[in-house]
Amino acid sequence: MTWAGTIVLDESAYPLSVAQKAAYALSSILSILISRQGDALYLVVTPADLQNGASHLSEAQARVLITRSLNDFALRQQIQLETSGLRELLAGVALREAGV
Amino acid sequence: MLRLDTQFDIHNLPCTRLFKVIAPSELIEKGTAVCAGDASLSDFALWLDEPESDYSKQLLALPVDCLLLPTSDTAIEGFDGTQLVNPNDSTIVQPGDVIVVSPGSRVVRVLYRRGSNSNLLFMTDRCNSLCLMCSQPPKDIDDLWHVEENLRLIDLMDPGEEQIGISGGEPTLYREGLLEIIAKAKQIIPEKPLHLLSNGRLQSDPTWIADLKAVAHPQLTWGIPLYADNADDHDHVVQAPGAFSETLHGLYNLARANQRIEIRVVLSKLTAPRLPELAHFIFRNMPFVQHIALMGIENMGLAKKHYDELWIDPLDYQNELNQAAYFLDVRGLPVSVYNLPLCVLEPSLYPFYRQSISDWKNLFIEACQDCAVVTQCAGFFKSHSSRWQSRGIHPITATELGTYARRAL
Amino acid sequence: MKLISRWKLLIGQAVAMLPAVATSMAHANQAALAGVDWTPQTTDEPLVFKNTLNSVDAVNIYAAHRSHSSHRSHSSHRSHYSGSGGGYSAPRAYTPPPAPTPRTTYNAPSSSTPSDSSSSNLSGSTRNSAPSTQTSPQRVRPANEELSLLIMRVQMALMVKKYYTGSIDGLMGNGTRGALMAFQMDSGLPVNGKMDTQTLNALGVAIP
Amino acid sequence: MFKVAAAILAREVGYKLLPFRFLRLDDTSPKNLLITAETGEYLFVSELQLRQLVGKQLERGTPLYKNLLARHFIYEPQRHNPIAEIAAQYRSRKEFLFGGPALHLFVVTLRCNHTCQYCQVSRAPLGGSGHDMSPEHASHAVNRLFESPSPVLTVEFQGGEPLLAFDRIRQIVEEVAERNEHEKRSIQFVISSTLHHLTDEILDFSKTHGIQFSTSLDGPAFLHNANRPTPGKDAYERTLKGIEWVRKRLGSDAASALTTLTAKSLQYPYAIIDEYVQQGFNSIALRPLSPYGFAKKSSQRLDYSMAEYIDFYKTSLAYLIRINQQGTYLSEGYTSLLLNNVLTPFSSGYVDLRSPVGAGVGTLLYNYDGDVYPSDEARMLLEMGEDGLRLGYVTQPLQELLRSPVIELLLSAGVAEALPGCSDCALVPYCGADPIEHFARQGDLIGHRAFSTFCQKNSELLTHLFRLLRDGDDDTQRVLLSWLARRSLEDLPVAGYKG
Repeated sequence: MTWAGTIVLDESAYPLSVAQKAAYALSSILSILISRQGDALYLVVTPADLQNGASHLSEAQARVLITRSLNDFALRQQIQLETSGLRELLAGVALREAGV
Repeated sequence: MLRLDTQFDIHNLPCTRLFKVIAPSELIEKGTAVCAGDASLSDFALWLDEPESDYSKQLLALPVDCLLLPTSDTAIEGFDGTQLVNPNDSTIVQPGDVIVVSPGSRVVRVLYRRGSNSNLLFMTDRCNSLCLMCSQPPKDIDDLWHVEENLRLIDLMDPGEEQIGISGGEPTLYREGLLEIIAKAKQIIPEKPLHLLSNGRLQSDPTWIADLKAVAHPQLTWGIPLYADNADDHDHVVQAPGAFSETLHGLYNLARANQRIEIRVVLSKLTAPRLPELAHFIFRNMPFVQHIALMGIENMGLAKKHYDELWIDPLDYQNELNQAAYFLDVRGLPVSVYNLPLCVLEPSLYPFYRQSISDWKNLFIEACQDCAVVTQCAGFFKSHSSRWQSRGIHPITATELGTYARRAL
Repeated sequence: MKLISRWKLLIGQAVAMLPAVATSMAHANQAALAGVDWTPQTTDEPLVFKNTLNSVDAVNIYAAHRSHSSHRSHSSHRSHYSGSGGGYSAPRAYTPPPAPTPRTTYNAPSSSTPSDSSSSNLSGSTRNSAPSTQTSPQRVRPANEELSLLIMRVQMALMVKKYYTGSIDGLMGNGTRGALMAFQMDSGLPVNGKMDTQTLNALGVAIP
Repeated sequence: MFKVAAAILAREVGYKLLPFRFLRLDDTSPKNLLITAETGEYLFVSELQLRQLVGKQLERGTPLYKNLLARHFIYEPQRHNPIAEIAAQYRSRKEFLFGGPALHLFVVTLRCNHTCQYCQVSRAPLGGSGHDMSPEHASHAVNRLFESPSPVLTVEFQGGEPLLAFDRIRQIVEEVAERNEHEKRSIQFVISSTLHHLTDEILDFSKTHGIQFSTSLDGPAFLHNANRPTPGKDAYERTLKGIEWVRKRLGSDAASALTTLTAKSLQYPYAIIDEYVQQGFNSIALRPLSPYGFAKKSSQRLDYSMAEYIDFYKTSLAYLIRINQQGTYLSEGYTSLLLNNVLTPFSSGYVDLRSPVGAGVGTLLYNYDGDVYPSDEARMLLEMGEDGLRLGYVTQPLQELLRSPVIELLLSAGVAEALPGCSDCALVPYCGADPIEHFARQGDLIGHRAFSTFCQKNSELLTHLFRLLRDGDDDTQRVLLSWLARRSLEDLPVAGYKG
């Protein structure tokens, strides 16, 4: 019982990187193909091939999951944008070669 | 409960002097070696408790600068140095002690008491913080002379392994003098552990690192107060904006200089609620500290003025204390609980309990008369008053004692 | 180990290496850092914490934490247990100070100004305005002063033992020497009138 | 002059974010989001709190606000710059980077008397020739060992069955001990052995040099003997006899054991744990089968899914916690390591939970034939017919070996913070990078996290522990802490602040 659904995203709200990360994170259960048309991202979603015949997600469940994942990665990107540079700086300071 | 000062009649004292009190028998036996450092006969106050004896009279020829006559009302003839006679309390000053006397005053202060574990090098009355619970509020005066006095005091101490405190005020305000004192202590009394109380703020200057490494005292511990895991709360307690940040930098610089560090937390209504979080902060950010002392508040000085802001019944923070102490203990950071009466303590905290209030400073109250553990209890500060008394104060029965003893295993 | 530079670079670039996602963060970096002084002081050597939980056997940590995919030794984990659950590792050795250092009530000597007192004859010398961090050298007492003090102590000891009634003057005169010889004779010591070790010991006069 | 106006203290101060990550624990707790800071500090928060945190809507002075400040999730630019503390935490967590390879594995022979189906190591028959390390190669390897700047070194002997080449062990230990007289490193010797070939001579020598023994005990006799066939079908009895002997001669701490889990083992969590209790061990290591060596080939019969292992682990952990609460001290080794990473700012040093990768950087393996590998696993891939993860030859200086393209390759896939799927994962401060396992399982050093058993295992185990730390009662916390601190449960009457 398979299905295919499409989710359309406004790229100003969900940049390509966010869509890609969500697709990556969900790839063990969902197969998501991303394409771009104008300012919109098209996510074509189908259930992933499951080896052990585990039950597939319904399309509705998948939409909930994808939406949540997209929002999470968007939030992560916001955190990263605000703190970008700090991570590199911290690593640089912390790992300074004190005589090593 | 022996005080550190009393009054004598003082004869013929030209200027402020430090004297090492010595009995003739000890002078025979040890000579100037009774002092850890450089000393001559002129530094001694000869203790003559039978001044009328022939023997005593013959000793007047000794070139000591001072006689101390604990049993006599009057000075004796035939000695032209300083004489201390007619003490108000003849038990305060004893042979072995180092005293200071000044012209125009009857006061004799004991700067060093033989055999005591709470001797102190007092550095200054000045301070750069103004802690809400400060037991002795700072004074904005020039008292650099303490440095010279302490350097001399080190020479006149007994050799031996008892701990010496260095305190103030804020001792690091006289940085050069402090370093000189630590260096001298290392040279003259290396066997005595030093315990130095400082707020750690000035050590945020990294040039301390090289200086402390150069001195390299083998047994120096810094006692640094930290009252919160965040700047707002800490700065409020010490009434100094920026203090938290400076103290953290100071702690790190001390660690870089390989110093031994003790964190000291005075327990109050301001510090108790986040005590577990503070313990967490210490473990995560400064696991290099050797010891964490969690201390009951002393109702002295400014603390009295800030009663409403500070007072919390110790019964009401036993849970936080328990959480903090075991958090640190499990993670290998040694903890002690000081300055609380045993009867208000959660029994599980007994392994961390120290009988901490120095003998000249503590007292027991009426409720303690029937208590089974008075001998193991820190009791109360001398300044204790009913306003600062926990509702949990009660005599511990022999049965209850069993509960504590089991915990102490 | 030049590898460290390489690791730093890699950790620093902790931006996901997803295909096609490598957006340049350079611009954002500067925006985020602007206005904040994050530049560490050059003297700030990074600290490394020592493990407080197993400082005793930290030596064997690598043996203990060997890859689980191969045989690995648990010995360091266990080195503080006895075989059947006896003694476990204790917390780091520490003897708490017996008491917090108390604060004495102390005031400046009342009748002299601080500067007077600091230049008083406490140590016989005036304090330098810029004190050095080195300790002042020990005063070297002339040998004759040492000797004089020793003689005084001997005179006092002889006086206590009723051999001497003269003055405590630190001079080895005939009176003192005679008292010494009498004491030596009574004590069964060689009678030489000298302050030798045997005699000083018998008098209870310790020499450093 | 010291008085501080309240207005100054209370001045408006804004906060900024520090790098952090979050993870949904997907459960019913009101605090079902785990947030972790760059150096491993963590907090549980609600969805709303996370939104407020990022949206700068947090109210100043609240407990949550102070917790976030103190744990370096946020900072106040005008109040305190926490970079020194964060840098110290960071450096402490990555301390293993500063020493060079510390773990040196010597494969002195491939010969073995066992014919274990799952054996991850290739082996040669007992009497086989040409499968022992030569004395020359051994001497070269000792030189490599001392070329590492690490002040702490572990020398581990492996096989095959290393005791079958005891002469080589003797040579290496003596050479190391002699050189260490001026090198003054802290060196620990370990022999990984079945203990079937112990002799008085071996034990005497081990006593002299403080050598420790690590053996395998897979459970009670029926499991152990099924997993580890020998001609006499007496592997269990002989190993137990060996353990007893080592304990008697070298002390009770000189022998440790770990468990290999086959599909059959997964049915007997209680029996395996009971066996360790009965044999007086204080630690057990419940490790899943590795994807290497022979184990990969016979996976049809022996292997199991990671999900099955994780179920087994949870059952075992619950049982272990129960028996610990009842007074028997037995910790699970991997759990203790994870707890160290979660609950302390210190590096566990454990090779598989390192980022950058532990292989090569922290470990070197000298094979019987003179080849040098970055890890045990890399050698097994070669024995399986894979090629290319060899660093070089034992005659090359260490610097040269560490400049090998293989090291470059491992590093490029060996920094978890930079790996896809890991870089956004809130568990990355506690986890590691294992490019060799990913290569073995997925044929690619980086691999895909969604299909990675390494990722599945560590993220599910860590999540399980985080839930226990959040929700577990005082007695559960006490057991976990007793493992972390290696202290008796009686020593911990109170768990203390949960953190």
